[in-house]
Amino acid sequence: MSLVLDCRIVSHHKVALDCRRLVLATPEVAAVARPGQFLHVRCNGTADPLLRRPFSIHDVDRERGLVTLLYRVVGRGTALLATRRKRQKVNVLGPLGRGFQVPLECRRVVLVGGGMGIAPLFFLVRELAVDLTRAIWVLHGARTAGELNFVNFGALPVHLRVATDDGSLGFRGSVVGLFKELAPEVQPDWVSAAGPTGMLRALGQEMRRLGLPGEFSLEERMGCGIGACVCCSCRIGSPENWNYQRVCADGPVFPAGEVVWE
Amino acid sequence: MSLVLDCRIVSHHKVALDCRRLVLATPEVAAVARPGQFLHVRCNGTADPLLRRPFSIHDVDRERGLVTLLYRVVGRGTALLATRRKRQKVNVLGPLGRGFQVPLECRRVVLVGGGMGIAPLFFLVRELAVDLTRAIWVLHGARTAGELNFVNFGALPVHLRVATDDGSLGFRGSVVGLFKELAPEVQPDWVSAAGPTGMLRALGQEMRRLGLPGEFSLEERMGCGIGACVCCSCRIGSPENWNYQRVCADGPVFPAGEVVWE
Amino acid sequence: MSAATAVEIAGIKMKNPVMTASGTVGFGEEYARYLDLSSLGALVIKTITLKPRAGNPPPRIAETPAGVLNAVGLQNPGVEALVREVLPRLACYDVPVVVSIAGETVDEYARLAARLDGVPGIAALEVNISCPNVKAGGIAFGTQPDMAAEVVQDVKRNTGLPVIAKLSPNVTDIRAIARAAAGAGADALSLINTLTGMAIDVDRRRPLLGNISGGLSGPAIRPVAVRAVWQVYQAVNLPLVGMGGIMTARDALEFILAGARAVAVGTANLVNPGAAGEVIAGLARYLEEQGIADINELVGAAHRGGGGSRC
Amino acid sequence: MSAATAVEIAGIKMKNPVMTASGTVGFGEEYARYLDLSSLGALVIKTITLKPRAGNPPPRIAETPAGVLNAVGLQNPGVEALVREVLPRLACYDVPVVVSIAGETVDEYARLAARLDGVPGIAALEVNISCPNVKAGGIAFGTQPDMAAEVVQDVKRNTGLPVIAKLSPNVTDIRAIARAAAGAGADALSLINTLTGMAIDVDRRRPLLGNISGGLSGPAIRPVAVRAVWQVYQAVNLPLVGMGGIMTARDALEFILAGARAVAVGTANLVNPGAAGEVIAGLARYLEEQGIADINELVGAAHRGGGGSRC
Ligand SMILES: Cc1cc2nc3c(=O)[nH]c(=O)nc-3n(C[C@H](O)[C@H](O)[C@H](O)COP(=O)(O)OP(=O)(O)OC[C@H]3O[C@@H](n4cnc5c(N)ncnc54)[C@H](O)[C@@H]3O)c2cc1C
Ligand SMILES: Cc1cc2nc3c(=O)[nH]c(=O)nc-3n(C[C@H](O)[C@H](O)[C@H](O)COP(=O)(O)OP(=O)(O)OC[C@H]3O[C@@H](n4cnc5c(N)ncnc54)[C@H](O)[C@@H]3O)c2cc1C
Ligand SMILES: Cc1cc2nc3c(=O)[nH]c(=O)nc-3n(C[C@H](O)[C@H](O)[C@H](O)COP(=O)(O)O)c2cc1C
Ligand SMILES: Cc1cc2nc3c(=O)[nH]c(=O)nc-3n(C[C@H](O)[C@H](O)[C@H](O)COP(=O)(O)O)c2cc1C
Ligand code: FES
Ligand code: FES
Repeated sequence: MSLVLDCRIVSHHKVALDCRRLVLATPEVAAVARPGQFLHVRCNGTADPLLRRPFSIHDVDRERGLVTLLYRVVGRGTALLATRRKRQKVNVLGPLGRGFQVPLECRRVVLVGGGMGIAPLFFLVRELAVDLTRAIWVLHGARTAGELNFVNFGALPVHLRVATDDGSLGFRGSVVGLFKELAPEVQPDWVSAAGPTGMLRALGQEMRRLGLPGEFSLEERMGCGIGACVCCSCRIGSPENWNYQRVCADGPVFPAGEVVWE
Repeated sequence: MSLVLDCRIVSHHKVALDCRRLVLATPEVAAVARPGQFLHVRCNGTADPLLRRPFSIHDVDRERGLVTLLYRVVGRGTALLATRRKRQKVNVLGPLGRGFQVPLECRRVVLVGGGMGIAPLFFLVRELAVDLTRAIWVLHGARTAGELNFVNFGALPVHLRVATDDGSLGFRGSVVGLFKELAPEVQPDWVSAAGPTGMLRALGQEMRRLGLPGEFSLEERMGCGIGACVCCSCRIGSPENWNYQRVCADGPVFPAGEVVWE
Repeated sequence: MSAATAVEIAGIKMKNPVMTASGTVGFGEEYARYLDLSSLGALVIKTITLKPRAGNPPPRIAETPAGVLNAVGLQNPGVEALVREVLPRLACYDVPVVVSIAGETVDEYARLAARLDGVPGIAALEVNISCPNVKAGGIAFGTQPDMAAEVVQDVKRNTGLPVIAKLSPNVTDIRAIARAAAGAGADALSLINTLTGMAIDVDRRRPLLGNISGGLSGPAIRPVAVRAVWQVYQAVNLPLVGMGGIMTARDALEFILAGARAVAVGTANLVNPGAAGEVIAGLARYLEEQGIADINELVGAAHRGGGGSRC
Repeated sequence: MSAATAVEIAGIKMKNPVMTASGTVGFGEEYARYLDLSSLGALVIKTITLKPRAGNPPPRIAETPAGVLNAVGLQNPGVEALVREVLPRLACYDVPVVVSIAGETVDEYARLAARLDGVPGIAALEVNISCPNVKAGGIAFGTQPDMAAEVVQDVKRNTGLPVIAKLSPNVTDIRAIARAAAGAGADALSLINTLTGMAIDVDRRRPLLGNISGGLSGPAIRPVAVRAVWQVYQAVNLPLVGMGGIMTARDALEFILAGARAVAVGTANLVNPGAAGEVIAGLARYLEEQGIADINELVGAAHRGGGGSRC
């Protein structure tokens, strides 16, 4: 079940250069949202920009009926969203999409987030961490240290490792490089990842090499967000035999081994 | 000289149902603006709505560098403008146009404002009232009493008369009806007026009948506001021999006797 | 209220003049949770072809000022899947279902019409002769009067259903195409389909869409669409379905006053899945406020200089 | 910086590729206080006709989503006033002046060209064959290849000045018109003029514009304009001036990458009288940031798949 709702802004803060954390009061969404799902957000009410913008659900507070988004200001839509203030309303559609599905039998789970890909992984960690017998690693990559410090995994029972392109914090290099370094030691049996296409593609190659199963959250430009317009296609299957599936409705999370890169 | 400026909002208040008073900090405009001139205002920064909106200058505080607009929320542009808050900026172009020009020798001046037509007349009163030997009447018409009380002529040496369509305050009927009633007693030698087309047309007829000179502030949909696109045409001359003139640059104030109604 | 809004197009009795524009609500079901499908005047489902089509490579959609470029490429499961799976499911809604068809040859159109003839649950066929993404020998059927007429004629020959021809705005004179379609027996005309457009991704220095060009829709094209309805209303004596950038009841009224007997909501569905319902409610409210007993009185009223006065 | 942005169109040497679009800055002077006219690549002034024209009844402008409809009706003081009053005053700016001309018959175009031949202070003629508001026998010259060719040919015969033909987007195939104009000797092509559109005033139940229909411009039409430039770039080997909804340097780059050697800023001037200057500055900044020595390298680059990589 998903809804179109005018949600009150509970808080809206800059958490890093260009990054905002937006907390919305929406008990309806909070009650049913699953990690990996997204909200389709109207950034303002005019015809320009016209389309909604998809953002992963970053966190949910079921008791207080709150849903948090974490987003980077990259273009016009997000710039307009960033001007919205506490107590104003934002129109959202959601929760949408098919989220992460970490198999119960997997006990050593690695979550890999590149850049804003970390947003949905936080909510996923919260859900996975309910089962304390599972070991969880979070690998978070960013260009530089300043882009890492706004997601606070501190209170959660996870092993957090960070990578920065400029080496200003943690591993110097890409988060896939970090994954390669850690994999032999960690011996994961499942990988859930979100981030830029280039990162996911490289991670997929590495996972294939290691014979590791997992799932990727994909991004594509969207129209409706609800599966009707077939604008958000990605190729799913094998390189020889794939078909177009809808990121918004069949995904955004797909089995890692079935994503066929363009 | 007119300018394109980002002006800080000093205050922005609802003064009646649907009416707002917007005070902008703009010493550059305040220094040179004349009654009857207007500002061409961008209501928001996106492409929808695209065009600027013209608003008469309602008041000027030269010392503090402030310019006041008085506007009614009628459509999308004004609705968006109404959402702007104190300390935000509004982009304006102006002051534009040729304002009122009450001849010095006219000593009994009647100003007639229909609806929001009162906006520029306030600034005109301020200017005229500097010469205390001149007698000034202001006739203000509106649909109902609630639409009258937001312009405070109290401190100014004018004779204020009001008309309401519903008779809830002052004369019952149109402001032109009020004018007809008062004219014999007042014996004006000049009329400056602003308001809806229908009102100006009727007033013009009455003035012609009485052989009274004067001037009207016209409204037309505008593009550039600076005289280049020739989109804001009105007919000026005589019914037999008129040409198109530009409301924004040749007006908005034209000799009453030369306005040819479509 | 509902009586006042009822209209009839090509023999299809509709509760109100509001249809969905083909391709923007899929086969309707995804929208059922946001919109009471039975409240629609008619449901026009996405264009179907003889064989399943995979569609174009992504990106398939780009946002432009007050508009959207799409290059879906008529992805659809083919007519057999439609008949087998989709239509039976739609039967549970109390709404006329209009099936949009397209082919790469005249023969494909004719075969589609024949295949759908007699299939239960279809109120009419909409013949999509205008989709800019289908390269049938290079130019679209809908851009040449003779080709447009041929398609419509062959579809008519192969079906007992009412036939609505959907026109393309990418032509020098849309009246000529309208006359050709009318002459070939079309029972109604839909206008307009998308304008051909494109966007360049400045960062990549490449066309943004996977298909290079796409179809422009949304509020940006409304003035072009209203003009097309206005012109065609004067040129042919057929009921018109107007569409192009309708977001609100007021937008719909522009089309109705210009001569459209019905309207379709397209891109607005992508922005607001309840849009069509809001347009329906808004039209009913307008009739009530204005004291108009029958919406048909408004059809083409702007040509007659009727109502309101210039002030 | 200025060297990097210099381009040449039809023999006109321009400091940068940014021109004004005809009709949107009048004869330039009203803009002189907001914009350093000498900083422009070229100043294209409003279309001039043989005799003065009074133009259309108001309203002449309507706002549409991300766009503007105008129906000015080519109001202008006529060619004699241009030569006598306007051109001498423009001589004090260091900018190539392009004079746009239009007529109701081929002969009028020819006579305008002859009259302007040898007049000092003119860098080129732009032949407006596409204005949708001029009803020359009902259809616009720019919608028929043969008529377009005839006009261009007769203008060329009567002038030594470079001739830029300005194309209309209201056609089935703009490449055909472009080829016709090129064949007739045009030295460059401007594209696009406005799309024909209209708006209905729902309150009055009448067309909003005094002229009923008008020309649609602004960001709304940019995708149509970029597509036109892309198509014509592949079809003819002439320098192109791209326009339609350019508000920023990034918009201008879309046109340049699609194949335009120069661009024109139109409706943006109405919104922001400094717009052209901002586009010029933005292009220079882009070249610097990207380390591009010559803007000509970018012309049509999106066809070559050059620069940037898909990621
Ligand atoms: C399922 C999903 C989840 C996402 N979650 C997040 C998140 O949690 N935090 C976050 O910061 N970003 C997230 N994104 C990316 C986010 O949607 C874009 O950054 C945003 O749409 C950019 O809008 P804009 O107007 O600022 O940029 P513009 O570049 O001006 O947008 C122009 C158009 O491109 C589209 N677009 C731009 N970037 C992307 C992108 N990466 N993916 C899809 N469409 C894009 C926009 O939606 C719009 O239609 C997610 C994307 C998807 C598909
Ligand atoms: C010289 C001049 C001075 C004005 N001064 C004032 C003033 O002091 N206070 C005030 O409340 N209003 C004033 N107006 C009217 C004001 O410009 C319009 O009310 C406003 O533009 C409406 O914008 P909107 O987007 O809310 O309405 P919409 O109806 O959504 O506007 C759509 C389009 O119509 C145009 N438009 C709508 N109404 C008018 C109108 N009456 N005249 C010209 N164009 C119009 C808009 O500019 C816009 O292009 C003045 C108009 C002119 C020409
Ligand atoms: C995503 C999308 C897909 C479309 N698919 C089709 C289609 O399959 N068949 C068709 O005839 N029109 C299709 N159209 C065109 C619409 O039906 C409609 O004619 C056009 O978009 C103008 O209306 P609008 O501005 O309200 O969207 C599509 C439009 C969009 C935006
Ligand atoms: C108010 C206005 C007046 C115009 N007048 C002319 C004209 O006289 N001659 C002409 O060739 N084009 C004229 N145009 C069209 C523009 O030159 C330009 O081709 C078109 O508007 C597209 O560019 P834009 O979207 O940047 O405005 C006019 C456009 C506008 C908005
Ligand atoms: S965005 Fe419409 S199907 Fe995914
Ligand atoms: S608005 Fe452009 S000339 Fe008046």
